[in-house]
Amino acid sequence: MAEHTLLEAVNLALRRALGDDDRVLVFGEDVGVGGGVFRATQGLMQAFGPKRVFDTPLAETLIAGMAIGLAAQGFRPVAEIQFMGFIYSTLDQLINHASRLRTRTRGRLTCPMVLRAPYGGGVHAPEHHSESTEALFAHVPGLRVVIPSSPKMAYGLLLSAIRDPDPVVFLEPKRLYRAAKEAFEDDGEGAPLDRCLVRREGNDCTLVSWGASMKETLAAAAQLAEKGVESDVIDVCTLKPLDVTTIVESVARSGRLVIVHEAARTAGFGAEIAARVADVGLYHLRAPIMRVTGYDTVMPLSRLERHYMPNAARIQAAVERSLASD
Amino acid sequence: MAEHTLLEAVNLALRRALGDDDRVLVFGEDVGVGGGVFRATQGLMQAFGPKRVFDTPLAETLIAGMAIGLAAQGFRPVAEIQFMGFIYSTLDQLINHASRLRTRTRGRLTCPMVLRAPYGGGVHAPEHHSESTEALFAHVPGLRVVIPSSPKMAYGLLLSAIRDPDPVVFLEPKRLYRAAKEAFEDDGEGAPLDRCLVRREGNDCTLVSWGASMKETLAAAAQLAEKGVESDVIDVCTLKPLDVTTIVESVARSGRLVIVHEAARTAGFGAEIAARVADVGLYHLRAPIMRVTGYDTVMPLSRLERHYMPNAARIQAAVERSLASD
Amino acid sequence: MSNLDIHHTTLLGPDGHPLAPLPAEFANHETIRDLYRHMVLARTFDAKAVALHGSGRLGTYASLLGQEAVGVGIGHVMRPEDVLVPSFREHAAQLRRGVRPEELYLYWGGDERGSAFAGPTQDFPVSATVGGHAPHAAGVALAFKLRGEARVAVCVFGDGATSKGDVYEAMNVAGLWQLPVVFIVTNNQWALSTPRREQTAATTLAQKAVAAGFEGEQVDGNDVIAVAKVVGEALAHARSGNGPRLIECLTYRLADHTTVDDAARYRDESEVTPWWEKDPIARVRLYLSATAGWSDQQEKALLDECGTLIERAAEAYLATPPQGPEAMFDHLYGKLPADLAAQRDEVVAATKNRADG
Amino acid sequence: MSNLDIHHTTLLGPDGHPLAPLPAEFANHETIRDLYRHMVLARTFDAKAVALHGSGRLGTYASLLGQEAVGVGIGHVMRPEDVLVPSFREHAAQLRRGVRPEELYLYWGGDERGSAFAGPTQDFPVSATVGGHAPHAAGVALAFKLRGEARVAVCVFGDGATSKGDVYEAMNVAGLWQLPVVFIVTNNQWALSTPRREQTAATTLAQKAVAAGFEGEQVDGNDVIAVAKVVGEALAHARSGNGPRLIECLTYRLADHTTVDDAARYRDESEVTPWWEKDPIARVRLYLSATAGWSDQQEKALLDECGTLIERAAEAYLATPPQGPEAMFDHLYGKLPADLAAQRDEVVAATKNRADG
Ligand SMILES: Cc1ncc(C[n+]2csc(CCOP(=O)(O)OP(=O)(O)O)c2C)c(N)n1
Ligand SMILES: Cc1ncc(C[n+]2csc(CCOP(=O)(O)OP(=O)(O)O)c2C)c(N)n1
Ligand SMILES: [Mg+2]
Ligand SMILES: [Mg+2]
Repeated sequence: MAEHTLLEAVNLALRRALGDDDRVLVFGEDVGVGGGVFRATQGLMQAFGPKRVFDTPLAETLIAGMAIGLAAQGFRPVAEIQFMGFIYSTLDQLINHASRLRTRTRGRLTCPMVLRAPYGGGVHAPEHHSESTEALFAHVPGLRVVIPSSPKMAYGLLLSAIRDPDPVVFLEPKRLYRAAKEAFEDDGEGAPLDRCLVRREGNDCTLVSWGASMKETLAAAAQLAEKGVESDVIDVCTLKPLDVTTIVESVARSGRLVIVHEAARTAGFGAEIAARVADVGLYHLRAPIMRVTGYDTVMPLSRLERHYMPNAARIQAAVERSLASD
Repeated sequence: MAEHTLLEAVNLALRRALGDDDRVLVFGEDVGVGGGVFRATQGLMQAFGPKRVFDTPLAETLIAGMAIGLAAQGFRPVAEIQFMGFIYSTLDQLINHASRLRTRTRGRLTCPMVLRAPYGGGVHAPEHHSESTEALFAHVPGLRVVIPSSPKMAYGLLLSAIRDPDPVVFLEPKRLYRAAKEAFEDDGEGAPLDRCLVRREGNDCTLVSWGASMKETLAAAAQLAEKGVESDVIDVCTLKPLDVTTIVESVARSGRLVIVHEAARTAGFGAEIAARVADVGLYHLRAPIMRVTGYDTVMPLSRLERHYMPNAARIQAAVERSLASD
Repeated sequence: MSNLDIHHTTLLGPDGHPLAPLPAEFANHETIRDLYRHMVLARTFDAKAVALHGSGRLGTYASLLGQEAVGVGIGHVMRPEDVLVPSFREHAAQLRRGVRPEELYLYWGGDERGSAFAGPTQDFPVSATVGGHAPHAAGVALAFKLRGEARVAVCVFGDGATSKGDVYEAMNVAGLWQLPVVFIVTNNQWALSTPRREQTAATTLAQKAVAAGFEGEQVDGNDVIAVAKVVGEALAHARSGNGPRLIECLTYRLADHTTVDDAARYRDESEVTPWWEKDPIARVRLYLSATAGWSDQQEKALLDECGTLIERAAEAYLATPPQGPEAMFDHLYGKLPADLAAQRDEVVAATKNRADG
Repeated sequence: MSNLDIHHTTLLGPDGHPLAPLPAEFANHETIRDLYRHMVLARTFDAKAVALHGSGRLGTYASLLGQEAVGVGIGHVMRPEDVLVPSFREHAAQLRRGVRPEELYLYWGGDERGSAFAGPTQDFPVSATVGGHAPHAAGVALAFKLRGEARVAVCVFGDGATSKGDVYEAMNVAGLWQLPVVFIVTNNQWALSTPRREQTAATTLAQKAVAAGFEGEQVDGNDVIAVAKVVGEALAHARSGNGPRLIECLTYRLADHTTVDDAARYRDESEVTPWWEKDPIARVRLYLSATAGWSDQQEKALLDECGTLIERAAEAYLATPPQGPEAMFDHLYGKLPADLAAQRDEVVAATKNRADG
């Protein structure tokens, strides 16, 4: 079984989807000859030709809107936005059109499209290239929001996203693109789009995170384990729909919840998880729900970005505060 | 002291701001001769001339972006987006530019602009004219998000928003535009942009809402009072920054929190309030935090919209469930 | 750059006299009667919609009074397999394409089922967001091109929409890839309260195509024959792989912007009156009277027929029971996620309570 | 529409020979030497930036190699009170406007203070979002117009940016209101890996202005004198209230897209080589040698001067201690909201812990 990086996993999944299903199209800025700024689409145009994999003009609203037209016509567009910082001009198309084409037409027209974008900080990228704004998309009824944090998950989740009959925003943590390799079979197996993944088990605390900050969360859990504190580490994977059951079951055992994300805290997706647990899981809680997140500031340029992002030390400190409360 | 509707209050505040400060400009689609689709800017062009109050081409991205240029040049643009459903194409400008011009230039350039938009359902408006997506803006560092729910508040908050040195998204609950009159002095007095307003007092439960759903929330509180249940009703007013202190103080007394908003539930701003209370106020809670909200569906067209929006009965039922838990 | 040369077409003058011999395909009376009938039907539909709104039985409605020729002309030359991607004021084109009047009433009456067209099943629903649909049309056209189908997407929007960046982006890509799409501007001189001259300094809206590298032209939008001819040529051009065109139809919004607007606030009646003299329906009636002996009796029969058809549609609309509130969830996703099933139950319970209470 | 006539200007040929007598204001050697000096300075700045990145001391950087004439030409004719609204590759214009090289290094080195220009205090920071700055320029120009100031906003963007709707919207309003703004396309033939021909079917980018109702023209973007002349005329035109212009500067990106790009993946070296023969700097040196006896000694002195200046700037940059992490909050709002003060304390505490630990 070969080992792959998360980036290679994305490429493999796209390749598999293109090969399996003629309706799949891959397009965006510089995804063709260029193979994508991160090389996620490397070689695909060469393999499947410029009718299946192609560059668009530099126009994000168009990319999203054109995907809607293609999807309504039965294609399975997988469009790339080069960086999440440039995705905002697609929001009108996502909110007003993609997410509701099925609803508006009572299923007469549907919108099976995927919008991929790398997101998150930590790679010393230029201005506007490091943000995490997944919460915006998670608020939009009719969308799915999927974020992998490991190569195998990226492969399986992306395949499922492409096969899903509805619009999916698929966010790729660019810091993890080449961070680690994982062995998995390129077998075309999709992963469920509605289930959290338990990445580590322990009864003392529940740690919940996704995407870019999973690495720090797992590191914190490992460091805590050395001190005898065993944590469940739950990878949310699909923010929308949210599998709250897995989270609440864990909190029922641990009584403690620490949520970690790189995005700004206020109205970040951690708030939704906290709110659900404070409703259906309140009586399990033995300590306040803590959030370890980016601050409510503009993501700083690269010199300060490490101070912005949650790290293992901040996560550990939160768990320790949680354990100290009762 | 004259009585005014919320709509008139907006008009009065704009008029006052235009009169007080030459730097204030009012523009948007159809705000000039047309006086705005709801008549919020009625008479302003006539009073202040077409250099101060003017129509733009039909282009929302432009409206927001042009406001940034004007603001950086020392003007105080107050731009109107005709309906919130058409605000999404301004998000790129708001997130990538308006909210961070000050940060990016270390205060060399600033962005004292206001983006006004009517929002919310309940007026049987056409498609795309009834949404509530305030949470999207509340997630953006560097912005302020302000939502009045009474004429007097609209007047004071809008004046403060215009005078504020930073970008403010000012959302007007269109269902309340003409719903009620309130007496207040047109005295140019601003209201604080960082404080919740307690609209009713009671120790049995804390009800928190804002804008469009305040009316139902107050109605529910009144009905509950007839049954002997006395509630604090807190009007958030400024979602960003959030005055969590007032909310937590109330929950400390009542032990119960019911949050009401018209927006879709998941990742709505109610989640943030719940999350904060589940952190700093957890030990006060005697019952799960409940959210009475719009559903995570596309806002239905007018025939079904009343089923979508929170009403007094649903709010009451939530309070009763809260009281029944312990 | 100064000698920009935008072609303009009028075939039938306001007085019903052809300005030149009509093209062969319009030289037979059958065709003209058909165009006439659809314009009368659209106007009847429109008047009824306004009336329904007036009596509180329809939501806010955007009247197409005076613009019937644009939609009927388009619908006449489109093939069933083409796809219409319309703005919110193109009822005439929709009706001509086979959308049922009761479906349109349902939509404007606030019921999603109105966009579940039984007729042209691949046509897009109206775009209530100005211009947001233009990129969809590019996508649809790209689908046709990729599959090698001889089909065309037709995207219709207003003069106001030409100020929007998404419309520009869609036109640009259509030019670049020579997509089979025809862009049609219904220039009715107003975008709500904003007159055409306050949208752009471009002398014509047709020349917006220059930025996208293809041809634009103008047509008398109150001349259904001219519209049909010019749009028909653009369709043929696009269908045979020669790429997009932009057609500016010069017409006038005789009505208020919508049924909740009062145009008297911002425009003078004196501007409106002359446009009544260019009425797209009257000129065809004059032509038919003069050339085909169209009689008062035939006229009455047609009005009756359309009236009956529209009354029936209105009745069917009014008799349609609303969807149950759980319908909010019915077509949200292909398969409803688990946490939404719970919300669905909430809605059902809340409704039961209400019904019980 | 076929006879669209886009004006093109070259004054100084690639071999350094004027193609016609130079306009009066460029007939003196002082001016040409000044233009030359600023181009050499820009190239020196650029090479150092690339080197700093190479040694891990600067972030991802967008080189302007080959495009020096555009920025220097613009900067030369702008007045101090005008406002530059640049893209991310207009270092030459920024430097010529008085932004200090160490400020630019700071910015590209990941420090916000780099955009707190001491020089042109009203100029905009670079726009890392392609095209997003065009509406700002319209706003700035509107501010000038409303105040009756004889100032001009200059908005510079790339060929790729011309595909974006926000750029179109800004041009459209500028034409409509005759705003004092000059739009400049640095057409360097590439947008990352996408060649100019894959952005649009428009024969020229200058003709994008037709959609907005004003004039566009082309200029040899490797001819600093031509750029200065044509932009200068546009500035004068705008300054006297005659509205905007669009100027397409034809040049070439000799470098990779950025220091993390490898252009060899998508473009052939054989395309690049001929453009070296059109080097904007070489042609002015040839001109100065031929007409003003520019000597090797003068050349060396200039290179030394620029080298020293840039070395000092780099040293100043490298010696700048980072802001404290709490700086994230320093300019977030005019007055920091209470709940953010708590977050600020968190950051400070977390840093202390780290320092202690
Ligand atoms: C993006 C967007 N902005 C604003 C509106 C509000 N609005 C509805 S129709 C209209 C005017 C449209 O004018 P035009 O494009 O000429 O079409 P017409 O109404 O004349 O058919 C406006 C501003 C909208 N629906 N969508
Ligand atoms: C809105 C937006 N989309 C995508 C990007 C990523 N990106 C950065 S530069 C670039 C190409 C820009 O090309 P052009 O406008 O010609 O400018 P040049 O790089 O040639 O100076 C792209 C796609 C971006 N920065 N902003
Ligand atoms: Mg119009
Ligand atoms: Mg370029």
